[in-house]
Amino acid sequence: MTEKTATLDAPPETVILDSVVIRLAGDSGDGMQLAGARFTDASAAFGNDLATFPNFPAEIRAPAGTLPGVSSFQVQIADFDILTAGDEPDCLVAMNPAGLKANVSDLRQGGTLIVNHEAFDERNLAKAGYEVSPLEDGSLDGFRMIQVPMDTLTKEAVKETGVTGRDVLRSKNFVALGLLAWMFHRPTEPTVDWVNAKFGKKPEVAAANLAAFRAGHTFGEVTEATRTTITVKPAKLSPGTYTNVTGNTALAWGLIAASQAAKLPLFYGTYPITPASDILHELSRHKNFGVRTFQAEDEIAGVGAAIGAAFGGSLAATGSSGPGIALKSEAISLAFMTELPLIVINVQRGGPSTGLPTKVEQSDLLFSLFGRHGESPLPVIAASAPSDAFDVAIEAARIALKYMTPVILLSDNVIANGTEPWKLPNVDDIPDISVPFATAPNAPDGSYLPYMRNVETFARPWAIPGTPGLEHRIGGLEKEAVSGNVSYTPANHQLMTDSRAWKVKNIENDIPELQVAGDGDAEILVLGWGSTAGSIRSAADKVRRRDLKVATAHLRYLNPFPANLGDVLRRFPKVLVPELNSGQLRMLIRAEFLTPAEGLNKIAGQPFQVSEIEDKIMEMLGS
Amino acid sequence: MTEKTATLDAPPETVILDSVVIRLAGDSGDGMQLAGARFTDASAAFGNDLATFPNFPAEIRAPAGTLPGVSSFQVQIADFDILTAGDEPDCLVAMNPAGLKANVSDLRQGGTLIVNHEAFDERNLAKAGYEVSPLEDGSLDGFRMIQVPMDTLTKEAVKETGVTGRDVLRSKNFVALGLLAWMFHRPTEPTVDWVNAKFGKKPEVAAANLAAFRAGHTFGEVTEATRTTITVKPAKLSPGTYTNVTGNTALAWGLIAASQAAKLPLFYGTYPITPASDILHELSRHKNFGVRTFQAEDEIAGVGAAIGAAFGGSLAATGSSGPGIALKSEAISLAFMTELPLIVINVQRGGPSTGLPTKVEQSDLLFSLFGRHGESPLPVIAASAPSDAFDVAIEAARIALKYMTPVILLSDNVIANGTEPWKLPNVDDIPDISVPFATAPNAPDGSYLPYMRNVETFARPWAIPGTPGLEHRIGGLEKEAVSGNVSYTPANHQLMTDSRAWKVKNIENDIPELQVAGDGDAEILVLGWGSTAGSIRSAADKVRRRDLKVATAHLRYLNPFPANLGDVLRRFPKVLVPELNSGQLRMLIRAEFLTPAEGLNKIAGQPFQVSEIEDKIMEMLGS
Amino acid sequence: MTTYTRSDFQTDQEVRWCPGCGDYTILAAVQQFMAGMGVEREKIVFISGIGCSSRFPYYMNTYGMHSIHGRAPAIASGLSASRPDLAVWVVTGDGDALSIGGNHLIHSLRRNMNLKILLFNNQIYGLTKGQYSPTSEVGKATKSTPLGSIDYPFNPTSLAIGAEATFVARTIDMDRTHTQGILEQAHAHQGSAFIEIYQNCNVFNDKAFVQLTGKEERVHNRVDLIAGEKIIFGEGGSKAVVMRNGSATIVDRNTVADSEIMVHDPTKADASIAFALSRLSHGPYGPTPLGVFRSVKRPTYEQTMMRQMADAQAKRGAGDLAALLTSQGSWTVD
Amino acid sequence: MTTYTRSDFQTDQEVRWCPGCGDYTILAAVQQFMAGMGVEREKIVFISGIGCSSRFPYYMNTYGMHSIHGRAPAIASGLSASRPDLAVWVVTGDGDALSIGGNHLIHSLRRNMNLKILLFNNQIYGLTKGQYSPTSEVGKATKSTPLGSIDYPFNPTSLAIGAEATFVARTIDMDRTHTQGILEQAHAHQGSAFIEIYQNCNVFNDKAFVQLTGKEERVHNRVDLIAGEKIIFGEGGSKAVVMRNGSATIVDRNTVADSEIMVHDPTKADASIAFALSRLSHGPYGPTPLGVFRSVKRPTYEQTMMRQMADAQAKRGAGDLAALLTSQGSWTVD
Ligand SMILES: Cc1ncc(C[n+]2csc(CCOP(=O)(O)OP(=O)(O)O)c2C)c(N)n1
Ligand SMILES: Cc1ncc(C[n+]2csc(CCOP(=O)(O)OP(=O)(O)O)c2C)c(N)n1
Ligand code: SF4
Ligand code: SF4
Ligand SMILES: [Mg+2]
Ligand SMILES: [Mg+2]
Repeated sequence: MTEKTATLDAPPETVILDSVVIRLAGDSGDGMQLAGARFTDASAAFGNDLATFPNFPAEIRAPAGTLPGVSSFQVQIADFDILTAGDEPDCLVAMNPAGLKANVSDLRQGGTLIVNHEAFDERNLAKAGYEVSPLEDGSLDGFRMIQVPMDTLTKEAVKETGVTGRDVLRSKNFVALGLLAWMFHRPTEPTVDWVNAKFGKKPEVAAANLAAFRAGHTFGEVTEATRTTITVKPAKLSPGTYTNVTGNTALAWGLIAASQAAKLPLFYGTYPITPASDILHELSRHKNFGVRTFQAEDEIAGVGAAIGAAFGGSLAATGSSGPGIALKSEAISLAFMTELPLIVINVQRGGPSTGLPTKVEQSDLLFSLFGRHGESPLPVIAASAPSDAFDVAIEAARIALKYMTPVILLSDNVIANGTEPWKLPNVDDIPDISVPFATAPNAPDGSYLPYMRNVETFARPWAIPGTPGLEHRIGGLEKEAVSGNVSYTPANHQLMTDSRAWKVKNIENDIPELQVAGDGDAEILVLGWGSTAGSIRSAADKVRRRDLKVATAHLRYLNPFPANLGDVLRRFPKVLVPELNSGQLRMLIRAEFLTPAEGLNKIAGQPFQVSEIEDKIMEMLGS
Repeated sequence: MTEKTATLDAPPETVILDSVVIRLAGDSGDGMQLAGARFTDASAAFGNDLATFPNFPAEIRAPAGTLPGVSSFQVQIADFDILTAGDEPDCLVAMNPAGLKANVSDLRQGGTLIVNHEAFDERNLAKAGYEVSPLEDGSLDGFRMIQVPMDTLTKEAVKETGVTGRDVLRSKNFVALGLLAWMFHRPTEPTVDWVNAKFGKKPEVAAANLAAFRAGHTFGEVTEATRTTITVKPAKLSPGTYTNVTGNTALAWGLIAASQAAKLPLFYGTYPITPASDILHELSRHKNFGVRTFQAEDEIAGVGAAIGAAFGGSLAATGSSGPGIALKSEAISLAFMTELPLIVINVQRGGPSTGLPTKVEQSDLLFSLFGRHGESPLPVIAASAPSDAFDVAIEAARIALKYMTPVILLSDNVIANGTEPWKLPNVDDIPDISVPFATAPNAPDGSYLPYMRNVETFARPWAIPGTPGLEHRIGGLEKEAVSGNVSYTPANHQLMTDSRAWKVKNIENDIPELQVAGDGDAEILVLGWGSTAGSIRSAADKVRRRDLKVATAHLRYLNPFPANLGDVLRRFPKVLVPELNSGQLRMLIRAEFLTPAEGLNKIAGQPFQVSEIEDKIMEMLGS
Repeated sequence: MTTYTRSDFQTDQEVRWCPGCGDYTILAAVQQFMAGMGVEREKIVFISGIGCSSRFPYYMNTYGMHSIHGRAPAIASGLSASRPDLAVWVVTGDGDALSIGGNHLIHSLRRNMNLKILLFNNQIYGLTKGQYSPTSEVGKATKSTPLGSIDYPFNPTSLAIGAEATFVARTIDMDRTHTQGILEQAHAHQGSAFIEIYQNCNVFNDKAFVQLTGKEERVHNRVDLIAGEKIIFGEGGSKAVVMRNGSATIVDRNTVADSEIMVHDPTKADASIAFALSRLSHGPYGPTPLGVFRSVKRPTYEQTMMRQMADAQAKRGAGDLAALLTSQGSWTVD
Repeated sequence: MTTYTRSDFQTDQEVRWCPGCGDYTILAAVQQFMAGMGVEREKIVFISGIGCSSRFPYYMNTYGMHSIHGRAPAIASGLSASRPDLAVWVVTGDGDALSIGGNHLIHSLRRNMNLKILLFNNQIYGLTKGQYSPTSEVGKATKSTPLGSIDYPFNPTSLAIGAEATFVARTIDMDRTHTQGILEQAHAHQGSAFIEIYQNCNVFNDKAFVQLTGKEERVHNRVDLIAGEKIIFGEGGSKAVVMRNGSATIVDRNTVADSEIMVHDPTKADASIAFALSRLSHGPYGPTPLGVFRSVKRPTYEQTMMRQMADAQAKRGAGDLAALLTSQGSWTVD
């Protein structure tokens, strides 16, 4: 790449940083997600560690140019192990006034602001609610502004490619991408290769996008304002093969891997809902793995079909988000009572009701634990990052199968759509999680007792239709222990309630202990779960860089808790629980361990800023 | 009544007791519930205090004569203020072998056992699982047994009434009732009057029942074994007019009363389910009160219709039991988000799944609090006895209307079907709970702002369709404060989440403080909620009768808690929380107040025996 | 009665549909129609579920609720049953009404709730970005069916007729005049009116209705059902519909006697005829009827409920709470 | 293939229906039929919802699930889609299938899931002790409608046909032979078979079907639909069904030419004919058809799904997990 700059008079100046946060913002139609993903891939190929945070407009199509229509994509690239997409961007690309307005307040003072000034006409300014152009009123003086005539550059560039009319400006995002590639020393090949592969069947589109990309790059080379470039060295990632993956994709792949590890066909019964639909989309592409996807008429039918498939011997899963999980509640209770293995995926979004469908929240934890009538404790586990969703899916399957129980798997909107480089596991290392079906009678008299529990796990046997001699009936009425016949006897109900509870509680003996990171002798433990892992770790790192002590621990298992959680909590005088809810985990540990934990709670549809957690730790440390 | 005995040689001996527990048990077809209810009414008319506990066979029709088909009815009558139907019966009536087998183990040693020995034939013995007749094997020696040829007595009695064939033995329960009336000195008029009123249109049935009743009575008079009779004097009930009412009826009446007190028509949207259906049945009979009942296609439509009616300005309610409440979860969340007044009634039964539909459990408390996705705190209140359901219904309506929020009202199977004498309120004393609809714009610019909150209650205004100038739209997406427009702004979501939570929490300032009964300086506080009130109070009374100290408190408000709950808890070194679940209230108070409360938990489909609680208190007192 | 113009029904909310979406034309038609409907604005309520189409209430300056997915007919039923003085309209999509909300839809139809139900059928889930719906054709490749859908679709008009609907019609976004005509008849109808509106989703399912909107195509395929008129269509009226052995059958007009051609009568009591017409096409493929299939009288749920309440009051007088409390017997302790 | 007798399909569970309930006869008919069905017992699965009728699986010595209210078709769909080798039967009631479960029912029908659906229609909620159901007649006084029901009922066969069912039939508890004949045809049918079984609930809705079972009444009212035969009924075959202007019409046989009398053909592609027959009665009142209304071929959901899976494997080979993980691009750090 550097050879190109040789044609210019003065060599460009290059600043080397350990990390940079870049955000692209524009209209939903401006292709910000695509440009962001390409920049990310190029950075991954370059060897940086990175994390991304896409921020979609809400479900509804907003009119072009308006604030609700703004789509943005943030990526942090670093030469060290980073965990979040960063708090404040160092560089913001604004494709139009609305994109600027919605994002500029986040840009750090002195940060770089790249604007497509040609989009700042009266109409667009008005749509964004600007009375005077911010490019002219001095309000952006605190930033290093670079104005780029993106429309003109795009039109010029694509002239010869055969793309015409409305389609011309669709390549505008590639101008921005080209400019960023120049400014941040990104390799161009990954982008070129990707465009050629993706638009192979529409060569004129490929040509237009590449021309625009080059135009942006060239603009950077020749423009005084962008003579100073920035680079971030590759990170020292551990050796291995990496890919860049969203949480939804990793989760889908995890289910497929689990199906192989369990030697069972995968059945996914579901109904589309943001932000869980992509799991369905991904799974539906892999029929050659023996995956069956069933887009049902609603969420109840989705989980119902999964229960049917579980009864039939599939590895069955169902997925949704809050409103859909609510609808599944009654049927999950049936799966609990019939003790069938089932994975219930909840990709959490902002609630209540329809709420904020494209925003993040962790407010379904207590709902996962208590969102069913009657005494119906279920294992609950949560992914903490996009790639972790792969492992968690396999773990959910392992528990569901081994203990014959539904398992609730929590993800959220940040994990679902965020990406990170993922060091791929060796698929041969994925452990066998298969369980044997019952194939022979288990009673001395030659009959089959569907509720004769395994003495160790308390799991009941799984005899699937088609197995001669094991014909039996299950259902939602209380079951007699051992025989599985309907029973309303008081003592039996107590026994079965206790057995079901014990079965789940006992899983604590089959999961890893909770690990504490950081200073074991710190005054304060920061305990988290789910997608806040990165922010919490980053905040703790920053605190430690100030020579203060802090410990962190992150729960994958929310029910049952790891057996040592109580001990861990008792080791620290103070416990802080940051959550994107009103304090749900905090409530659980207060109730279970009487730990006077404090909370840091945010319910704004956005993830934590690292600094928010850092500040709270500092406050609690009295520093 | 006594004049009849004058015809016999020796005057009967009469024992006077302060309380007696009687249980009738037989086949579902034997009319035990009816006989029990008649005995109860006669006792009420006589002036006893009393409490009843009907125990139905499970939803499914069981074959005649089998254990699952047994239906029983227990009543305690007393000359003092009693709170439960009693632990062990003093007298058991068994109409058949199955009725005996299912109940005899509860009969206190030395208790009276009345059996219809004619039902103890081989077939019935076999159906009940007896190999030899218990009437002959000595196993019942510990009881005072009275064998009554009920079949013969019935057949003889009804001979002349015109009732024939299968219908003859239908009057058998009246033989039992007549005998009990004799044995316990019950007035006969209430029964005679009731039969005449009820079967007015079928005079031959009335005649048969009365003949059977008289035959039973006469059998008592002339039989040596029943020469000794028992009486329980009238209780000193406070002056007033009383009726005997089940919780479901009281609840239905409470809704009607609330509708009058709120000056709003009542709308009840529901779907039948045990044990909540009777609320629908009762309400559907009162169209002249302006009550609209809507039997919807399912529970979701039931609550949906109620939400529509609330939007339209009705006092709207929906009711169900566990499985149905689970289905309503998503829609309740909509009512929460749109801040519409709605009463959600959950008549709890044994869970999970279909569970034990006719049995009792308190296992939906955490489900009431957390059974919705997102942050959606709702007021939750619980009835503690059948008659209390009337007051609680009015209170639920008051809160729903004043705070513009759904309210969850918990009842359970014991309250729903149990009865107690209820001193009727003066209907003119029921306070006005009406709230004004919005009728005029509330913004300076003459527009209507549907989310402009009342500064004191944080309730939003209620403008109903038909009001000119206040046209507005509400919905399930997050709302902008004040304007109610859709908003995805982070700060607004935080503000609205906090406002909704504050609104509910603030209700603690509008409800009575928690009252402590018993010894304020006791070492132990027994804290309860719901239908366990009677057992807890009775247990505490018994403990106190041993000159030991104990305090009790009963929560009507489960969310928010009464403002003084924390103080109350801190006043007692030990706190015991008896619940018919695995410790749900206990968990809440541990979490909120870090109170190391202990639990007494039973999940057997049956209420607490008073002695179970008493024993636990004694254990905790170290006595 | 206030006189209105279309703009009286517009709100200050920016309309958030993709440029070119068929929803815009429907909105315009509804607003235009309502201006002349003769009902006070405050008496009108729009209830919708979730979907692009279900944003509709935000753009109507009436009372409204953007509720939850599939439940609009249930919510509207409660509103209308308790407030029969209102004009309650439901706006829903093919996913909202026929997938998750199918049950509420068919029940509100059989009950003859006084609801006007506008089903925007774009044969796709628009809001969730392009999965197939219960009206998508077999083989359709979508995000969730990369190898093509394998679900046989509903014919919404057949389903409605099978569910005892008293008014069933179909119209199309592009023809505002036709749409308004149908709305008018729906409004005049006492009871539920089910209107399937073909609506183009130009982003996820563009040109789905081209056979009815394309200049060329529509000549051959649009079959107008007009009460009292012979069912004739095609270039120069060259095609006709006749009823043969219980099947509505398309024939060359010149092969049949004029008297054989079916004269459309949506008021026939027997639903079989309307059903037969609904089978002329299965989706907007080939000759497809637009217009009112069925329009018959049956007491509405609201009317019967009001009558029962009036009867009860007449017989038993207005409710007396004190009397109610002692109605199961009582006794007095002094 | 094992040979079975009826008792091979009985379980050790005591049958818990009221004495005299129609469910007993249906159980006997199903057990009898299954003994000769030619499918191994372990390959048969009964899925039910909740209701008296839904206790059914407990009494069938096959695999079974007594699930939750209304969801049996959904659960059965998942089972059948994932295990097309099984014979999956659904047992449901008029409340279970048509009230809470209406949506799952119509969707399983349109998808042509390979399910045999037995709807025990007793026109009442039996298990919850007597509320009206979606098939109860208008005016019916029940526990929840003391002044009479105000909901117009569904006609289950019309609804099923409107929902694109490929096999629709009606039979009655009292006629075991007829029931077995219908079960046989349902079993032979590829895809969903919807069978409405009139079932007497002698406790809460006794004699609801007397017009079809009473010695006198049935002569006049039972209309047998027999494929290939003229539809003739009544005393001495005095009545006939003809198709007139799209309506199935009952006439005195001697007023029409023999050739005019409808010859029953359930295999006609156009659903209109079956629909018209379904309109002959609206509930068991007056002349009411029993038999198979419709039986047409359409690929089942399961077949198409299997084909897609086979195609995918053929094209892309069996799934390779390692390849999947790098399918979106990858890079290596050494
Ligand atoms: C309970 C629930 N499930 C799923 C969703 C996600 N969802 C929203 S709209 C929709 C389908 C929209 O399709 P359609 O009704 O055809 O409306 P359109 O967008 O095409 O107008 C889905 C699946 C939801 N919001 N709520
Ligand atoms: C979610 C839920 N809602 C309601 C019920 C109560 N319930 C059980 S069966 C039933 C209706 C039964 O009627 P039907 O399906 O006709 O069966 P039948 O008893 O008449 O055979 C109802 C309302 C339930 N078990 N679950
Ligand atoms: S996605 Fe389709 S239906 Fe939705 S607004 Fe856009 S064009 Fe209209
Ligand atoms: S209630 Fe009716 S349907 Fe249920 S078992 Fe009894 S007779 Fe049969
Ligand atoms: Mg659609
Ligand atoms: Mg029924």
